Amino acid sequence: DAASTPTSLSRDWLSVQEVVDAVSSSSCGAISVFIGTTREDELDGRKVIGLEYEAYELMAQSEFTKLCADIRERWPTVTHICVHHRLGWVRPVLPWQISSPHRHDSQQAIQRCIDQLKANIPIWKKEVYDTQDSSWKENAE
Amino acid sequence: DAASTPTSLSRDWLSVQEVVDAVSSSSCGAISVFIGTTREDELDGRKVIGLEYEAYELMAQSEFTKLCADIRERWPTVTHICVHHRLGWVRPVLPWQISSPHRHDSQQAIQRCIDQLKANIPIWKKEVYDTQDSSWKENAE
Amino acid sequence: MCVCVLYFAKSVELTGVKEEIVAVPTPISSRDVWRLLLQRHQRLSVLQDQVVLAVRQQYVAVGDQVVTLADGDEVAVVPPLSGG
Amino acid sequence: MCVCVLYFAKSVELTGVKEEIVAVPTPISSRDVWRLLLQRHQRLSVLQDQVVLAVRQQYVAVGDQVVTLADGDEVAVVPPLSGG
Repeated sequence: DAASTPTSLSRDWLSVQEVVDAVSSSSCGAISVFIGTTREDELDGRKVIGLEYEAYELMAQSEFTKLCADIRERWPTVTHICVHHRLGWVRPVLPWQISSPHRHDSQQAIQRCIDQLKANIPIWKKEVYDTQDSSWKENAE
Repeated sequence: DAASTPTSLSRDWLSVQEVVDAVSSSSCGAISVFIGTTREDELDGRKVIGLEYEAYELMAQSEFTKLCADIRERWPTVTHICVHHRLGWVRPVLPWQISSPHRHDSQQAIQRCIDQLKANIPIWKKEVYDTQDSSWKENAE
Repeated sequence: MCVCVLYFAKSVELTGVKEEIVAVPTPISSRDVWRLLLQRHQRLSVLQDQVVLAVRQQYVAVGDQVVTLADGDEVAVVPPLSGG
Repeated sequence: MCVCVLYFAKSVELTGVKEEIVAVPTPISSRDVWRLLLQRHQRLSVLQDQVVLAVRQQYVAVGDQVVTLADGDEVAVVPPLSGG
């Protein structure tokens, strides 16, 4: 296998398969993965409903290239490096909003929505792991 | 304002503005928001690198409609309900993978990547809040 | 009657199909519908005691309830849900 | 010389522009480039002591370093980073 250094900045998601293919290598015993995620944050009573990433794209690309060269110099055994950073809007899975004159009602209504959704709406979630396994999840009763 | 019940299942993200517009109403003192997020999980040493959502779409839509009717019956003051659920692939912001013959090297390399990225790559993140404010973040030194 | 059976999530992996046309007698208990699908796809047995069906997009527990089916009706296999 | 100045993130909000052509003397210290931009956009002063510049896509701290500019060179205002 030739060493590879795919890097990308994009407004689209990489498919999981693309990421896995990019670093799978028969000569490599170890693959380390780091995944940054959006977190649910509350700050001064405000909820984060989305994130926006902006880049100086050409320069970011050249800095990524420098970074990869630096990594290879420090750890010459490193075979593959795959780097991907999302740009643009990044949003949570499930934004729900319910409005009412009084907060109490809308909060209770939201709670019922969540409970009922988990119990009744025919949607299924599969987790995909870095080991290339995956498993379908089940909501608790 | 007429009461509204937009619901959607989609492979695309709603723009934040669409979600906010959908429930903004001059007659409403309270808006409750629930946002489900993907979390970084590790299970038996495996990392979750992505999630896939699948739905029985027509039935999910009709169950959403029933759920909204149920909410309105229980909390008649509820004005707007906006429900959105992502389908298809949902992936974290930043998947990195580095491979090497020995785990130790690739783990150290990943750590350096993260540190250098935060210090040198010209990318900026803005958090958008449910109050319609937003703020540009700064990485710690 | 020939109904259209839809599979989702884990049941797609177990059967290898997303949908298929299946001949079923009618009226029939939901338990017998499930048995009939098990005969076609033995591996579905891992979902035994967890699965529910949906007939014309309405949930029906696997049990004594008798359903009347017409040609082209949609019957879905619904593994445990995990939305939200 | 006329260089192309690029603004990102918070500096876009402060100046109201994403890019503009600016006439600058050359050679010039990076501190004087920054002063010149401050004259055009007073609100940029909230980034004072936090900002760095990039000249032809190379970082240059705001300070004594002298840069030589040519027509069309790219000069970027780089507020504190928050990638990752």
